[in-house]
Amino acid sequence: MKLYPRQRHRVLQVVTKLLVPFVLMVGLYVQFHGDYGPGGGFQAGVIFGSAFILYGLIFGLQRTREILAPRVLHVMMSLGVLLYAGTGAVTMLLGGNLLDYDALAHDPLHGQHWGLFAIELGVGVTVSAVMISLFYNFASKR
Amino acid sequence: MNPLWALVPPLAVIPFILLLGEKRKNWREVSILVAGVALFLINKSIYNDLMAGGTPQSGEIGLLADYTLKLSAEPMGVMFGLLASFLWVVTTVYSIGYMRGHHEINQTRFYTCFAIALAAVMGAAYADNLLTLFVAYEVITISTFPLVTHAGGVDAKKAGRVYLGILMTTSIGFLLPAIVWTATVGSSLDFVPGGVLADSGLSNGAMACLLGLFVFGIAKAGIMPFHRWLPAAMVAPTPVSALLHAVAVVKTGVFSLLKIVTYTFGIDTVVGSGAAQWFLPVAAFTVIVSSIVAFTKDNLKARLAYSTISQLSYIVMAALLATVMSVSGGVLHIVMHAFGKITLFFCAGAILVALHKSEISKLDGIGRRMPITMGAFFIGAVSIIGLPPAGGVWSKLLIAGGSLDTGTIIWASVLMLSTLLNIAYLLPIPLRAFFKPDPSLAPGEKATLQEAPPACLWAIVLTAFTCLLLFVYPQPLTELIGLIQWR
Amino acid sequence: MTQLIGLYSYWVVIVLMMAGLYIMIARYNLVKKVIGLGLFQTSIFYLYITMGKVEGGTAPILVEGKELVYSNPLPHVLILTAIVVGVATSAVALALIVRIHETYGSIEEDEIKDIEAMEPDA
Amino acid sequence: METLVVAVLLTFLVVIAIGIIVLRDLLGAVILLGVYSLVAAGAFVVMDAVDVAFTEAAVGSGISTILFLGALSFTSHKQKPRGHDSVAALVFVVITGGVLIYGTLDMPYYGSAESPAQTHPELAVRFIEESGSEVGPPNIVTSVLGSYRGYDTLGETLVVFAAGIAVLSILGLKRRRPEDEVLEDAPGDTARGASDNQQAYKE
Amino acid sequence: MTEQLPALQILITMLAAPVCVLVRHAKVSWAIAFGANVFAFWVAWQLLLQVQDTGAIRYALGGWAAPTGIEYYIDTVNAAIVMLVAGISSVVLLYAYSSVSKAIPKAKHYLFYAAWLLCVTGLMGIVITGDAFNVFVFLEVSSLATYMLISFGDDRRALTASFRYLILGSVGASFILIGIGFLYAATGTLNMIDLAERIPDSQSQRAVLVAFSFITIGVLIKAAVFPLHAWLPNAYTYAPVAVTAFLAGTATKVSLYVLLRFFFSVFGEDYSFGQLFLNGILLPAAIGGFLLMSLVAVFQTDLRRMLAYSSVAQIGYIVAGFSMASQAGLAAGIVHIVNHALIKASLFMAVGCIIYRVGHAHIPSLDNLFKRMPFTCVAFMLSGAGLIGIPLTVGFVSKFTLIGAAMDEGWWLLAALILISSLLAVIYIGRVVEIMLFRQSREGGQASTGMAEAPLSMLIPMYALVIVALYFGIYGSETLGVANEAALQLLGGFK
Repeated sequence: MKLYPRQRHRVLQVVTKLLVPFVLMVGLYVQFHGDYGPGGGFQAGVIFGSAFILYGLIFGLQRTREILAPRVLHVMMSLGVLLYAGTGAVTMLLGGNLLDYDALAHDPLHGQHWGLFAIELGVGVTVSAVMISLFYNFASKR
Repeated sequence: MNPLWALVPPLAVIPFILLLGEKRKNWREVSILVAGVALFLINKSIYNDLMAGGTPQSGEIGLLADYTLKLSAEPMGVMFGLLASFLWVVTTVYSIGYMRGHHEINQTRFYTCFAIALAAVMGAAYADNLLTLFVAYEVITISTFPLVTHAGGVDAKKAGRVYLGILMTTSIGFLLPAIVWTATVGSSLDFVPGGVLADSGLSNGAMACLLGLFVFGIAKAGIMPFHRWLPAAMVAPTPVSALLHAVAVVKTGVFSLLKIVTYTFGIDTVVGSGAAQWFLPVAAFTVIVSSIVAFTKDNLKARLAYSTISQLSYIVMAALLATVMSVSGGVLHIVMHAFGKITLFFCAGAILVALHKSEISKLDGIGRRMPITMGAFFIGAVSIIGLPPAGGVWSKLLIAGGSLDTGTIIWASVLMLSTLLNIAYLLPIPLRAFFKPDPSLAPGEKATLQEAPPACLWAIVLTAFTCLLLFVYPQPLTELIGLIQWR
Repeated sequence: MTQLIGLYSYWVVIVLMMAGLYIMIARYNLVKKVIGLGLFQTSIFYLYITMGKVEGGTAPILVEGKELVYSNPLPHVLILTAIVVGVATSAVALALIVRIHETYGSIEEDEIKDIEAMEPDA
Repeated sequence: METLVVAVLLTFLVVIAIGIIVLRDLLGAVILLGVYSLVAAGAFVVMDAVDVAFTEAAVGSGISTILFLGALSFTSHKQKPRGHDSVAALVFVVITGGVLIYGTLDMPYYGSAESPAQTHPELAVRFIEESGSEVGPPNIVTSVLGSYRGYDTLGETLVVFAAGIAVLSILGLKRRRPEDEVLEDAPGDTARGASDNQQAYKE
Repeated sequence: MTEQLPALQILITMLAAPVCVLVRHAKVSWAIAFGANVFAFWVAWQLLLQVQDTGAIRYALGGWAAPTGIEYYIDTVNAAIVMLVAGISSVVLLYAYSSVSKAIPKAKHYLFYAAWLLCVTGLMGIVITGDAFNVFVFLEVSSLATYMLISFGDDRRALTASFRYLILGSVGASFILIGIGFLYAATGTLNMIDLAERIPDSQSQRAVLVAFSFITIGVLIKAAVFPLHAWLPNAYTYAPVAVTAFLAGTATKVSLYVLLRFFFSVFGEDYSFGQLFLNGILLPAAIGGFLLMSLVAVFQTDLRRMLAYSSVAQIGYIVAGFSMASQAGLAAGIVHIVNHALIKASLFMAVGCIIYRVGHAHIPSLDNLFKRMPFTCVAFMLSGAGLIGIPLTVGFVSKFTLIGAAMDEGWWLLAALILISSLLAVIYIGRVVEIMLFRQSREGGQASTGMAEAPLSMLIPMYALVIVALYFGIYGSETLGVANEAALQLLGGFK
């Protein structure tokens, strides 16, 4: 993607700097509030990713990469999947079927809670990492 | 003895052939000879078992859900097995002389394929059911392909195409569906006395179609119009031609046909349904026409090839006539023709090695240079023609006698006519060799003895002698044939 | 008439789906094809959501103490998955397009075919 | 009222779809696709699918538009005037659509509460009535997504992961030379960039 | 432990994929991928034994009993197919180690193996699931991984091949999605067993019919059944050869399995073949496939493309078996799924060996190759014989059963056409073999430079498959037995 960081706009930069933390906050909110309202790991991942994409669009790929190296993204996207599938493995080790969260705690409801928390986190991590990685890949190609 | 043992010597010798290779060819050939003798002894022991009233058979392998691979010995198979194993030894002896005398290349590959083909022939001989027979039949086709294309030139490639093309097309296009059809309508594919199709409920027309699929599907039997592969295969080295035309390939074809008529259809079914009436004329046509074509060929091997086609159709006719006598004659003719024809091919090869001649018109007067060879040629020719004192007379008589059982003399007269043609195209060759003057010699000059290598000679003498022996002492064979259960 | 009203939305959605499919088949431009794919898939999502809707229902988020009619949550779940699949496919397709443009210098299918026809067998 | 809103939104969608077909400017088509997603998301809200609407808005009009724009920035913006009056394609599409419409003729009507999908005791009904006590979260979609059909979501995560590494392998992972890094911040010099890419490809 | 086997089947390869991305090391990720695959193969084997012992297994994912949750449903049919997928994948992975190291830049190896694992996971996921929507999800997992694997090809045409496959594959997947949607609207459920129960009573039979046709067309595209095979030849030709060997052995086979599952288990034989007269569509597709595509294969000059067309033709045989809807026909189709997978994978592996040494697979330039690469050529010939259907090869087992089944049905013409297309196989395989054996008369052929075989690490896995194929060619009853059992189960519906 062609970026024109040298022609950056001071107003945009300031606004972005102000905006990004809020977007990240929203992402976290969606991630952990998905139980109650709309949203969940996937949407949170997208929002989280879009914060970095926004930053990248305004400040250039180079600076974004310094903040979040591609290497880290690869680790993140793998860890997300591992977290999700690993949760399934743990439930199996604890005597349940694959992804049977009841096995995670004595009280099935608690088990379900923990299970959902873990897998939503896994989804969120993978999705945000992949989204940012997609952006990097498309943007770094010229 | 378990007939499975018959597969062991030819297969077991392959690693030896490959390991010993070109560098230690003497040892390689010794190992082949040892295997050949062992194979013959195994067949002999199976023969003894059978004569003692046993039914030697192997275990089975489940190739297809209801159909298995299984070997068992019955008289026809034992006869074929004995024949093939005996001639393997002889051919090996001969080819040792020939291949070296002719400086052939890739002898290791040659002997390997030869051994595989032999194993497959044993499989065909002792096949307990159609499926096993088909498997062996196809393996023979493929393992002899490199033998045909041995020379590797453009001609060899072309011949290989024709060879594989016709044999594969017919076997996949006709034989395979015939077998599947048999499996569908008959209760099994097993060879049982009296046949499995006897009460299959097939109409006469369908029976004729099925028989036709078999007759044309087994192109190895050389019936026209699927005979072209045989002359094409002439480009192969002579031991191969001998093997192809006397033992392995063609005999597997007619042998299969005889077995199918006897044990799948049952001779009564063939006669009763009238199915054979459609194909007897084709066989008769082949007998006559190929004899005439043979007459026109100047190349010795080509003439012998067309002669083979004609002789094979005798056996096809014998099978289609489907009387006890004719089928017995057909079985016997497998042996008689084998010894006669292999003698002739050996002689042709010997002439090629010794004098580098392959055209009949150039053979004038060579009888004085190669008296033993040409003498043997004469005996072989006599046997093929079916005259005393060679074995060929017995089988021809039986077939002719069987044909009279059908109430018409057409088929017998076809045989007679072809005998006349046989005389016309075979006998002039030895006569020429002995009585015409040698054009390469100045008048009055004495011909020097220029025989083929001794290994070749031994083989020739042995087979020619057997032709004579079989005239005076055919009893072991007739006894064996007497054991066949017809119904 | 009831049928017309009851099925109207299905039919429109089907027309939309076919518009997407048509773009995928008839357009030679590779990007346009992917756009068509997006249109096609989004319309399929719409079809599913239409199936889940219950007249007078509310979003399937439980409200304590009230007896509400909820729309069917299952199609929503399925479509959440399908949306993700859709964007993943588009991303891979676009990445391929970028590389195709880079190596062929074109993103028109017929031009690429012409170029390929000139190349020898691999 | 809801039905009316949906009908209006659907009409919008049709207009936009026609626009996408007709428009030869790819940039415009991409933007229209984004708008299409957004309108669809609006309709999803009306049809009670808030989660889907949320996602569609974020993904359909957000992420995928960015991806399209990214891809377009390397390629031409114009679709060449070809591949238009494809009668065969039209016939195929019309038949397919006709078959689909035929299939809808005996489908449960829009909004019907009695349809099999709404009344299946083990699925829709159970999710609505039991998920609160069986799984917990008030958002039923979360319960179904995470727990009842958690395995599907695992597959979905795998798809995302697969797309991530696929794009990585197709576009990225080149050995970059130092001057590339410098170029990164320079205003796009397409000619040079293209030749660089050629070289990179050869590597 | 044994009751958790179905989950392990998927989980191990699934976990291995991200681990590969984490370690980022070519050799280590290869080892991980290989280990995971072998483990999956072992699990599949255990599952097959267990299924044959105790009957179908149902495994509730998340502990939610179907139809509320998603379940695995494993009977002989899919246990056998999973075993095939895992087995072929393991062997080809072993082979891929050398083959790929030459064809793909080293930095990308870990991505390659991760994609491979994802693809295997997706394929196995499709096969063992008992949930219709889940089929779609895992179909996409495997598809995305496949697009990626194809794009690894070193020819630039790999990119367009991958893209074309992506477009067609997405259309297919979307059709499946539409079909599942209609099924859901008509029945309210997604579980296959539940669907099978509810479809006959559904008020929306038209919707069911449309669902049926859309799922069928979608899967036919994925299975590359003629005339929906357009994506396959290029994809197989330009993908890295190891990938092609893997895909040819597994991907289309899995789609064919899905076809079986929907035709016979979900919709039921009575519906698919009784009411709808499905063989009216399947049979022409099958015949057109095996006749026309064999004919096209005869005229190809690239070995990979020739084999690709031959694949479409062989798929035609399989579909022909299905279209009989009899036990014998189904068994013939199923056994040919396995047999063709073995043959084609080993053939493509042989081609890979040739490309490894010669650098191309242009048929006319392979003259006298036998001198240089005898072992590869022998493997090629043995597998080629299987393609033709020569006795003692697996191809014979399937062809015999198929023709027998056709005759049982009284479909004489079909039997005849199958035979004709086998003869075409003789021509296209024979042509290659002849060129390998003989030196061309023209100038500029291969100089006869001693032996130059492919590395052992490629030969051994190739021969492993060849030997397995030979074994099942001789002991065909073993595969046929399983296939017969599977056919009976399919015809019996869900028990």
